[in-house]
Amino acid sequence: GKPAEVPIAAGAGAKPLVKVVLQTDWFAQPEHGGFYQALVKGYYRDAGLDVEIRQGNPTTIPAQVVATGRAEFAIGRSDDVIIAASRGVPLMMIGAFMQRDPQAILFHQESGIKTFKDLDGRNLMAVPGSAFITIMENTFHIKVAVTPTDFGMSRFLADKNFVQQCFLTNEPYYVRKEGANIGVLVLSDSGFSPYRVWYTRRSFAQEHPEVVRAFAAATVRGWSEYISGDRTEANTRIASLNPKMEPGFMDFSVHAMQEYHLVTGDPAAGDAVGRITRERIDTQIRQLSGIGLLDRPVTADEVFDASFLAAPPAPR
Amino acid sequence: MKRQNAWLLPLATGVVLIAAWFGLKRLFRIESYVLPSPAEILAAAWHERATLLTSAFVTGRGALLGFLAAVGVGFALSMVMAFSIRLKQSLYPFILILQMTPVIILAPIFVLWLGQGLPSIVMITFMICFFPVVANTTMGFISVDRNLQELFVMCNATRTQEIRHLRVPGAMPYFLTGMKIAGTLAPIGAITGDFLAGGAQNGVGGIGFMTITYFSQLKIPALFATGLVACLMGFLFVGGVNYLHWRLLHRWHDSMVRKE
Amino acid sequence: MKRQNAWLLPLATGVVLIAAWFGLKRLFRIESYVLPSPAEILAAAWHERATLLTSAFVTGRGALLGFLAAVGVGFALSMVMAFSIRLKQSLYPFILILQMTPVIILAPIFVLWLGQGLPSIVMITFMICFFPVVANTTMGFISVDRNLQELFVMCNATRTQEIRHLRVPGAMPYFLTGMKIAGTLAPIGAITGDFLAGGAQNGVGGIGFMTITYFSQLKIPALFATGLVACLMGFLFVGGVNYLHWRLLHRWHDSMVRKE
Amino acid sequence: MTSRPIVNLEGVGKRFGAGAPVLEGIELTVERGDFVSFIGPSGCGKSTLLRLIAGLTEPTAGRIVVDGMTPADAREEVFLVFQDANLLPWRRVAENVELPLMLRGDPTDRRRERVGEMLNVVGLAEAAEKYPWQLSGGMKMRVSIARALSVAPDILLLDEPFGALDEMTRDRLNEDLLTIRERDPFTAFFVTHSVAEAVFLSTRIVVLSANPGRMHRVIEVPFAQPRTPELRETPGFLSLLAETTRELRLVRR
Amino acid sequence: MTSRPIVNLEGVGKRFGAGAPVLEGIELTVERGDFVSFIGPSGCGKSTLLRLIAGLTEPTAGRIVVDGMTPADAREEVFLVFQDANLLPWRRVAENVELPLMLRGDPTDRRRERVGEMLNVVGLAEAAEKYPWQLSGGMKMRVSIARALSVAPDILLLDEPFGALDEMTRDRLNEDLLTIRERDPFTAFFVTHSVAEAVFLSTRIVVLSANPGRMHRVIEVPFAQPRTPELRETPGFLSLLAETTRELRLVRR
Ligand SMILES: Nc1ncnc2c1ncn2[C@@H]1O[C@H](COP(=O)(O)OP(=O)(O)OP(=O)(O)O)[C@@H](O)[C@H]1O
Ligand SMILES: Nc1ncnc2c1ncn2[C@@H]1O[C@H](COP(=O)(O)OP(=O)(O)OP(=O)(O)O)[C@@H](O)[C@H]1O
Ligand SMILES: [Mg+2]
Ligand SMILES: [Mg+2]
Repeated sequence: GKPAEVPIAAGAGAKPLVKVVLQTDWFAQPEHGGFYQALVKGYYRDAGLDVEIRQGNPTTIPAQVVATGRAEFAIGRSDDVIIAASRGVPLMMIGAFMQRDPQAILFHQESGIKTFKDLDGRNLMAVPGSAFITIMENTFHIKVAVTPTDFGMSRFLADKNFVQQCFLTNEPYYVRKEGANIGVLVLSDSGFSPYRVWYTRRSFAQEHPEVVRAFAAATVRGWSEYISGDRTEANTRIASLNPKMEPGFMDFSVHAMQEYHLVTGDPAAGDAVGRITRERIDTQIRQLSGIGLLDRPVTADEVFDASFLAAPPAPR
Repeated sequence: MKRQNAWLLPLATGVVLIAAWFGLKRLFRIESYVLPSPAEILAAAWHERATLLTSAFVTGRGALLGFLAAVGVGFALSMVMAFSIRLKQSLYPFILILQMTPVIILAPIFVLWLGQGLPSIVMITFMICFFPVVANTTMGFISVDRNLQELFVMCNATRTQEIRHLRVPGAMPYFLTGMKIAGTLAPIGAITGDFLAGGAQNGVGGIGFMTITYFSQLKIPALFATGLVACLMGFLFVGGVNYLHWRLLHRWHDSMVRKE
Repeated sequence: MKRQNAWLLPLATGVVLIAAWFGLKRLFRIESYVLPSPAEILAAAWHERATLLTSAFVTGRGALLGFLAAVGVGFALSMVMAFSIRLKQSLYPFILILQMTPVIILAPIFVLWLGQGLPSIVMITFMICFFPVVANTTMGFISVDRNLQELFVMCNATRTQEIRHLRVPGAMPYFLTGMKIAGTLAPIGAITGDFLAGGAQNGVGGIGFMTITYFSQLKIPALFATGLVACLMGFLFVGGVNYLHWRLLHRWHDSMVRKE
Repeated sequence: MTSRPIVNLEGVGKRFGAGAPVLEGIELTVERGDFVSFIGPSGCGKSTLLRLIAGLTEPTAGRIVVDGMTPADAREEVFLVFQDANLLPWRRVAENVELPLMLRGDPTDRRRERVGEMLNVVGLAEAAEKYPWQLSGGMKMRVSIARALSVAPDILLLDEPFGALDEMTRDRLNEDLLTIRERDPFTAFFVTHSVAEAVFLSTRIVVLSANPGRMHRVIEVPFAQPRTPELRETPGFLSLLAETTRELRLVRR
Repeated sequence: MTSRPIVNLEGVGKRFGAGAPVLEGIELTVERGDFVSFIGPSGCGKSTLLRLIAGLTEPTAGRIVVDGMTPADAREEVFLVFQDANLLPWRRVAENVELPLMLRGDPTDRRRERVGEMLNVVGLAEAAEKYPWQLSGGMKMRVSIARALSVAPDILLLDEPFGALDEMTRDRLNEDLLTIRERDPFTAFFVTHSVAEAVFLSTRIVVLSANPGRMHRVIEVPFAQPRTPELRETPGFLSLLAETTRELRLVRR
């Protein structure tokens, strides 16, 4: 590639900022909190970056947006990046802002569901085509019938036997408020545990490694602080962007991220904010390939490069 | 105008458009995960043929039933409203409200009442298709020739007779146009129904289900292939309506009769 | 038929329907998170009035622009196709394909090319609205009275003159019907656009955005309030078209002229 | 004998909306079996008068009584041959003739028979299966006449029924009309531009003046019934023809 | 002088689709300035013949030459008064009359003037602002006549233009037609059911027989031009009238 024409130097205050766009996968929400923290606290600016966070919506395909150069970074699940890579979309994961995916399965206690096995033969409202469903079916030798998600909860409330996909950080808040006695099965316990990552297109990583590195450092700092420090400013920004974001709800979301260690993972097992391990990526590739979702074989090196991430902060 | 041109010309335009498609793709280096080439779409359609066929069947059933319901109920509603201006004034605003309320708001209610699957899908298809039929047929009913209306008054025709023998045949050109619009909307409606109220057995649901599946799996050529299937289905409906148009009007209506 | 009935009757029916609504809710013990009562919806609408007003403005703009584009481009396309049967045979199938491809498949492309927000929303609204205009106007153009057509031949009228002075005025009743359908679809189109290509600026999105938001917050009465806003918006469009219908046709067309 | 008049017009006037009056002060008492012709300049209100008697429009002044009822109530006894053929474009010739019989619920057999008979009278038996757009102007009017005759109404209103026909067809239909009248007697209101036709057919001729349409003169036609083609050659006929023509000339504006 | 005939029909025949022939073996040579009337029974093909000359339909046998061209090419010189008024329902009376002038691009002033003039001729100056549905049958036909006259074509085809008019209006329009012809000479093809009208106006009368329409006889009308109303009372006129009527009676099927 050609040499970087963008003047980059982390912390080079005098130089003009480098403009980058981060495409998210949904409207602004606490699940994006670390990025907003880095933004509002000026960590990106300090790193020489002028970051624009662009909100996604239900039909945004962030991978497309990044691959076609309309954004430099995007966020999503690691399995989606692997799948995209197998379809010829040249993406590169840089870091994981969530060690564990917040997706879970939501049910009423009255339904008698205790474990994944109890889902056998049930209807599950989820995003059709989600890899986790097939993998879960294979792992537990069960079969579920998928109903496309309508992003709502009315049907759940009206039917004690209704089972639906949820975000630990989201739906439980609302259905509890309506008095539902619910239970959740966390997906990362199902044997398939993707990361939530930020990624860029491979060529950008090659041509502007400094930008990628600078962005990674600021992002990790933002997330670390968001999850355990003072997040007021970031939350104010998020609330200003998305009218859904009421204080009570945001507190719930953050609390859920903390309770389930979504961002930090299990430090005892070596997890840390931002960290991606080859081992887990390899496992995911194997699992995805096992259910035939990969058009062509993918190697871990194609899809992630841990070298942009500074050494993770020592676990506290 | 020779008969064969009916096939040749769209074919020629099609070739031009597809060439332009390829050209654009090359020129702007549009990647296949954004806009696949026609060849890739066909290849994907072929590769997924088993799935697409099954889902086309599932969705086609919903589309057909919803279409028939829309045409039937729409026509009947228009007829009821043709009976009296009071009935019309009372009903029309509520028909408009039904049409104009986004279906996503009503879908959970349908699913709750009708259950998930076919009945709800048919209902959603119906909701999406029926208004063009009502709007057109109603316009046809009120556009009836005043002189012929006087003839029916002269014959002491009852309102029912007037509607049956004057307004219904007179409104046919309008009705058929509404039906054609409904025909193009029916597959879209059923696909929306798949989204909102469908389900899948063994990973295969309707076309709408497969659309989200391919979407979420970034199988873009296959995604476009579902569009192709939707179009083919729509063409069947439009073809059916065109045939009906010909059957019903070719003997007398200005849109068909070739005066020498 | 007295003038006041135009208001009284729908009002009366409305009261009946709302009573039935309350009754059903009571009878089947339908929870408000499935079907709220009209009172709850109005209360929610009032509570959220600031948000709804802003989002109605955002969506209304998209709906209006998309509607105008659909009417303009739809009419123009039909006119182009009226010029020659060859043109029509070449274009119509592709118009059908555009109409019948589910918009969700094309939406990502629009967003990619036009960017997120107004342009894409207008484009999506246009896609959803334009076909009824084309289908109706085209039918109007081919339904022209053959005798009048002969008059124009006799006058050595050019094709352009024939279209301008014979087909366009003759097709008005059809065109207006297509426009009315497009009018009811425009808010739905813009709301779909909000879903597929919209976003929130400074915390306020369009009606479609608020629909997803309320839906995902289980604020069901507020959800229905967005439906209410959509309906009100649609009524504005339909009212506009009805006024146009009256303006253009009341002097001569059978649908309006009251023969004594 | 003080038989009740079958049609009575008392000071009838008509204006459309806020326009100038079209008809004014029409006074007419018609007995059962009368054959009343209206002649007058184009646009003087003849068609409007027939439409008033048929109850297709309401007078804005005066009163119309038909067989003791309002025109609207009496419509079962009345049929109108419209000035335009007024055929349903989607029905074949025979089906168009059949329409009023079907609407009043006659059994299919009787209908078919009657339709065939009447198509014969107007000379269109061979065109029974054609659609209106395949007919000549005169043929369309003949279909319309056959339609009215098939109804056999008590009161037949004819609005220039023979205007689009050649003199021969016209004369024959004039005679057919009289023949039919002997079998099924009906009271006729007849608009025509042919004075000869009016004199030949009528028991009374009303000459209308224009702007607004007023009754200029009523001419009694004294010839005996039944009338035969030979009547046309008699001096009495010719002199009444001349007189009527003279009256008509007087009303030209 | 061997002037080229303005219209020449050579063995012209016409059938619609696979139906029986409507016209057969029509041979006619018409010089500039001729006034040719067609009379014949209803449905014999008179309107079809005019539509053939106007180039609105093609003959299925023979050849038609109009001013050395095909009828379609000669259309600029021709105008047709249709058997129905054929008015655009969304245009007012004056706008309907103006239509052909507007379509051929006459300047607005000239158009307005001409329209006013012709509406005066047909006696409809006061109805200029009305819509067709507000007119009586005869008024509609007069609008159609005014429209054709305003064009001032070289060849004017008239399909029963006066059928819906009373005798007085009709006679006056007959005379107006002759007056206009003296100012703007045109060749006329005229379909009528009034033999008197045909004899009064024509230089030649073609009597057609029916099923299929064939030329039964061509009667030359020898009266001098310009013709005056007094002609109607002359013995020569009356005897030609009688003769033509006789011929017409012969062709009744
Ligand atoms: N478009 C058509 N298709 C089929 N047949 C037709 C068509 N037009 C006319 N005919 C037939 O051709 C014959 C002649 O019609 P035409 O209108 O020329 O008669 P005409 O002499 O003008 O009669 P009239 O005096 O009643 O107007 C009729 O028998 C009619 O049925
Ligand atoms: N619906 C209407 N609205 C307004 N004016 C009308 C309407 N119908 C008829 N008129 C007017 O009423 C007058 C009489 O019309 P009518 O049709 O009765 O005349 P008519 O005597 O039958 O003439 P014709 O011999 O030409 O048929 C005309 O001046 C006409 O313009
Ligand atoms: Mg009249
Ligand atoms: Mg004719």
